[in-house]
Amino acid sequence: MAILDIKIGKIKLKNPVMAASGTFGYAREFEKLTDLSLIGAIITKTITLNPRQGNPMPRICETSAGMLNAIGLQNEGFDNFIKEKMPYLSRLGVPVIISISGNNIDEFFILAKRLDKIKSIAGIELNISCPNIKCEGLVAQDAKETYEVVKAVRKITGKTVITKLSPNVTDVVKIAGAAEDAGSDAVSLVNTFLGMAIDIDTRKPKLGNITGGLSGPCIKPIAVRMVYEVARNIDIPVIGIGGIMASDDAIEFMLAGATAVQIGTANFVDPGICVKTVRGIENYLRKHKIEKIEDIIGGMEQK
Amino acid sequence: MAILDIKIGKIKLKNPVMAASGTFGYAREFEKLTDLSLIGAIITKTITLNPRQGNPMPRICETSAGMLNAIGLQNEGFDNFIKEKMPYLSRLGVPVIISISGNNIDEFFILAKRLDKIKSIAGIELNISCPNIKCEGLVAQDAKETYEVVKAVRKITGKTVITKLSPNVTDVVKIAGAAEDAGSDAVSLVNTFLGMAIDIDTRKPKLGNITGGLSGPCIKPIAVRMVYEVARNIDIPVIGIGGIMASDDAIEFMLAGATAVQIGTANFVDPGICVKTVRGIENYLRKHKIEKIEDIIGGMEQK
Amino acid sequence: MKDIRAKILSNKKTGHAYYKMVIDAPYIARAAKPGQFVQIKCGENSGPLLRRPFSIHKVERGIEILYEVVGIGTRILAGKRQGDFIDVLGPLGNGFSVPRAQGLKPRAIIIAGGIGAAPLVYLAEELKKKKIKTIALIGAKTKNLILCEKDFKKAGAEVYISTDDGSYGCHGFVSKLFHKILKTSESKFMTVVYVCGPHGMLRCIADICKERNFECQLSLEERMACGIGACLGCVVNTISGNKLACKDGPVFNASELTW
Amino acid sequence: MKDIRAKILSNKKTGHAYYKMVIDAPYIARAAKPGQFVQIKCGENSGPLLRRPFSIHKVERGIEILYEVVGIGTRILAGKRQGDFIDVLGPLGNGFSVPRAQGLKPRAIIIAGGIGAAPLVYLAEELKKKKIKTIALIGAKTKNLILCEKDFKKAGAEVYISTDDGSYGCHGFVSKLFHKILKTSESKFMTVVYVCGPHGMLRCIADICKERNFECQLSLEERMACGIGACLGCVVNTISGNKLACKDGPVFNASELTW
Ligand SMILES: Cc1cc2nc3c(=O)[nH]c(=O)nc-3n(C[C@H](O)[C@H](O)[C@H](O)COP(=O)(O)OP(=O)(O)OC[C@H]3O[C@@H](n4cnc5c(N)ncnc54)[C@H](O)[C@@H]3O)c2cc1C
Ligand SMILES: Cc1cc2nc3c(=O)[nH]c(=O)nc-3n(C[C@H](O)[C@H](O)[C@H](O)COP(=O)(O)OP(=O)(O)OC[C@H]3O[C@@H](n4cnc5c(N)ncnc54)[C@H](O)[C@@H]3O)c2cc1C
Ligand SMILES: Cc1cc2nc3c(=O)[nH]c(=O)nc-3n(C[C@H](O)[C@H](O)[C@H](O)COP(=O)(O)O)c2cc1C
Ligand SMILES: Cc1cc2nc3c(=O)[nH]c(=O)nc-3n(C[C@H](O)[C@H](O)[C@H](O)COP(=O)(O)O)c2cc1C
Ligand code: FES
Ligand code: FES
Repeated sequence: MAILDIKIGKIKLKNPVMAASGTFGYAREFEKLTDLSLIGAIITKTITLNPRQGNPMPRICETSAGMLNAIGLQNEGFDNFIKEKMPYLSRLGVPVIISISGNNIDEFFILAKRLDKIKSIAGIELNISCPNIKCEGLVAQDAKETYEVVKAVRKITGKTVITKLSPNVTDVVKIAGAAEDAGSDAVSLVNTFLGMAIDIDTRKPKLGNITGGLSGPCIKPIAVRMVYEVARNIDIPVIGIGGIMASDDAIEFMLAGATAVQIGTANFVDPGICVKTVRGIENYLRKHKIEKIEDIIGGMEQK
Repeated sequence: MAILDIKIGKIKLKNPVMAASGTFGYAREFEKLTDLSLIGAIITKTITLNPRQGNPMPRICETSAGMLNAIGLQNEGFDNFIKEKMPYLSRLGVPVIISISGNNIDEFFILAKRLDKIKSIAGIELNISCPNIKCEGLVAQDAKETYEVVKAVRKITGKTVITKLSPNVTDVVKIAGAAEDAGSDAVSLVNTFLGMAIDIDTRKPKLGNITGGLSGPCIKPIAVRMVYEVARNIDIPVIGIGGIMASDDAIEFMLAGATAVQIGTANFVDPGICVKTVRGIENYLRKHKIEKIEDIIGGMEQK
Repeated sequence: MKDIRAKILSNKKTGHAYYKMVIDAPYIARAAKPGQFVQIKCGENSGPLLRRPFSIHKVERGIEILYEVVGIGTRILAGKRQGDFIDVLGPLGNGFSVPRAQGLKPRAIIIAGGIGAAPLVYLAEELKKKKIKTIALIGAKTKNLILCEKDFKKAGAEVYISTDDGSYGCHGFVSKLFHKILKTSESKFMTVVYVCGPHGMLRCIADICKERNFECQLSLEERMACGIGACLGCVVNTISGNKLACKDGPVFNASELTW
Repeated sequence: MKDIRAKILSNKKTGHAYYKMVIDAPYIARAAKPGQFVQIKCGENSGPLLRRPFSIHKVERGIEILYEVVGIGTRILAGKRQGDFIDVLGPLGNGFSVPRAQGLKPRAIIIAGGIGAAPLVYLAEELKKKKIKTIALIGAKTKNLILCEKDFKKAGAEVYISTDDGSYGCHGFVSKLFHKILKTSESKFMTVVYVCGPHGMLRCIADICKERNFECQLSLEERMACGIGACLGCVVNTISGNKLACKDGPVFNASELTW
């Protein structure tokens, strides 16, 4: 049997497949549909300090080989999350990584500080890249801001910190470098691409928020390229995200340099996809007689 | 009959549908397959001052609802272009726009200067955004460089100048603004997104050049959003490009703010698509009782 | 709730513009309640990315869905053949709640607009089992779009029809028919109204129910991605805040909604 | 060259792993030459984005293609039924050139590896019409993958078989068979070799032809987007620079190639 475990910061994962934030709810939604204990790690829907109502409907629309979403980080806020979701998550026996976002550095800091005290949390993912909140640019579009947010969180917590990057940038390597410099244990990329769609008959935008985030197989080639660029230029682990629909896609990201992957949109199409992906990776390793998953990380051969 | 004509700089187009550079060869390749005279304008494959061999094979690979290409601007160079392609193009009776690229400002300048003298050329498109040539970043990823290239070309020619923008940027509005400030008559966007794909069995990149440009329906939502942003923020016409497969897509770009559109990848799938798109737009205008195509430009209704 | 790779037992055009598919999914058939739905993957390697939601129309040999071809997903579905396999996730959502007698005897009025008939036939069958007197009002644009008249009759309901163009039954919207029925029918019952159809119709029926103080359960259609409460894409505004059409619905009590 | 929406006259599995499709495209049938190909849109609203290239295998009732299911496009194609319509663009490319007598009488040796037989049957038929003596060597991995034996015989060719596993005909690669044939057969002819198959085989045959001073025409398969010389995606390196497989090929003279 191939060895599938990997390490991200202090977190030991039994396999490199994680469920991506915002696409796996708070895990419980999937309990009847898959064996949660077989997933490498679960990243919960991004929470904020205070509850957020999210964006007006419609919030989703399908596009060619993808979907746009403009959920707008709807969530119950930190306190309710701890009360209502944490007890279940604590019992799962799988590393649980809490995704957080804030309107400013302070909010990130406060959230991280509070999460730091909760033993059953394996790590924190900093969502500085959600395109669905109205403000001037994203933190992850600016190296300095990225550095500052990560630094503030790093100061307050010894837990594993993953910084989630936006693909809506000229040079993702620069932003990844800023996260690394500020002490992030890993970077995950990509979050969604800012996109939009218009109904030509009603002339109205297909999303209530006008713009939204594009995800799904359509974005995979860009995401793989970004992971490839980042992995060659920083020393902390890279977690690949974007359009993974099957184990082949996960392996592609790992060959490009990802230490682990996250599956997003595909969870909507097949609630068992995370576990299937783990099995598919196992089969691939067996077929190619590779002993450790580590051996394929960054294993693309330049010809 | 609806009025379809529009104007881009000094060029009068009988309809807003153009064939995009690099996807329509030098038009002759399509002569038996479609009525070239019905197309709004034709943009020829980007030429450079000197001949270019282009990139190693493989140069194309299909992705979900898209394709990657790494042609690498293969072309015969300016002199051969004038000798071998221009005579045919001159006879077409359709506005012909010559796409040019250079390794530095000088090359753009020289090419523009030479093209300026050729009467039968309607305009020049500056390809400062091809991701398939090896150098440190693209001109179109930097507002200052964009300004300088456009300015140099603007100085030497009175012909209509269109600046073709890259989507691989944090803030496309800024680059569009630089092109406008430098005197560009219009901007066209988007060129392809930098992407890549790996064959997981051979572990080799699917493209000889490793990375390539992503095009096709998969990129449309991002392209529409960029056109929307740019059109609201600059005063020169915007030409929408990216994943147009049918007239509905062209109309979507126009509602988002495009004055005209270019069709790329779809020409490979259906060599008659440009003409079909013109007809489809006509039908839409008729169905919605719109008299002039101009009335739909930027016509998206915010709800 | 399970995700099942199920065999298609039949898939046939029914009436003028609709299709009926019978799917061999015994688990879902056993677990289902009227008003619940399934998420179906319409394409295999190609086709749309997301699943499509369809109400459970009947539970017999397997589960049945009744659908209209409106886009790419339903077009691919219509092309499926007996013996093909599809992925079906369900049963999902809350479903209708059947009235329980409290003082007055309960009476159900079912109101179906167009394809909105789909979930209501299963409900009518359930009401029959519970021996609840049921009236079914079926509305559509024109005669050949009237759906499930026989099915409702078979389920023991008293059936009334209306068409927008008057080609069959009452002339006008089904809400007009509803008014008419209320005028003529006795009111010694505790009436519960069940309605599914276009948005405008739902509002109209809900308003009438409010006036009359009838409980009104409506089945809403929102764009869905996951169908299981994970994506937060299908939000419905209610007096107690955001609810999810897929998980808290698709059936809502009209009095909850802020529209 | 035309883009035609054509009816499928038949689409059947042939032998162990291949399919044969007959397409009603009289214009292409009339205009075609052996070695040319067509670009087929495999999916309609869904399916792969780009067309897929297929050699013209025969020209009879319509045009025939012979294909192997290797991925999404060919899988969708295999699911098409008689009466369905598909978009076919062709004929494309240059095609083989038939030898003309110069001094010595011409003789053709056709060498087909696996699915490489597809374009060569049409060629054999043409050679028959031109009354050119033809030998056909067919190679495959194993017996049930040997293609078109009957077709080549019907076209009057002298047929020899080889299989990698020796399950039928000569044991070994078709290049070994080629060597053998050359040893036994007379050489009073001007020999032209036509070959289509996997890359390694093409090189091997080309080398043998070079030694013997035979003209060798090979049909190359490159990834294609447009098929008409517009995208520059299908470049082949030749002694006279970049050429296009779709427009200048797919048939190249081995002596032109720089490999
Ligand atoms: C809980 C629920 C139960 C449903 N039950 C049924 C049913 O029993 N029978 C049936 O025919 N349909 C039902 N629908 C609607 C059905 O899901 C849509 O018609 C289907 O998703 C359209 O898919 P498509 O790919 O064919 O269309 P698309 O190509 O996705 O869209 C075509 C058009 O269909 C409409 N549409 C698409 N999705 C929805 C949606 N979720 N809700 C409303 N309109 C939509 C839009 O106007 C769109 O422009 C139900 C929807 C929900 C949410
Ligand atoms: C001029 C020409 C003529 C051809 N004639 C025939 C023919 O008569 N019969 C036939 O069965 N096939 C023929 N091919 C190959 C055929 O085009 C491919 O098998 C087909 O495009 C695969 O499409 P797919 O979507 O099924 O596979 P994909 O899902 O696109 O790919 C599956 C695998 O097929 C292989 N492949 C895909 N495209 C090509 C290609 N263009 N060339 C070589 N390998 C490819 C790759 O190894 C890939 O990994 C020809 C190719 C060319 C260029
Ligand atoms: C409906 C939806 C909601 C999402 N919500 C979040 C979120 O709350 N926080 C976050 O970091 N990413 C969120 N994402 C982004 C995903 O985690 C992921 O980065 C992205 O979808 C790309 O991966 P995919 O192509 O596999 O979906 C969301 C994505 C979708 C589709
Ligand atoms: C094979 C190929 C070659 C291209 N060559 C060029 C080029 O030479 N110059 C250029 O400006 N754009 C080139 N493009 C980009 C297209 O003009 C267009 O901007 C892009 O493909 C997006 O549009 P689409 O999605 O409609 O294809 C090329 C695109 C493809 C697919
Ligand atoms: S459809 Fe995903 S939460 Fe309702
Ligand atoms: S396939 Fe486009 S040039 Fe040959």
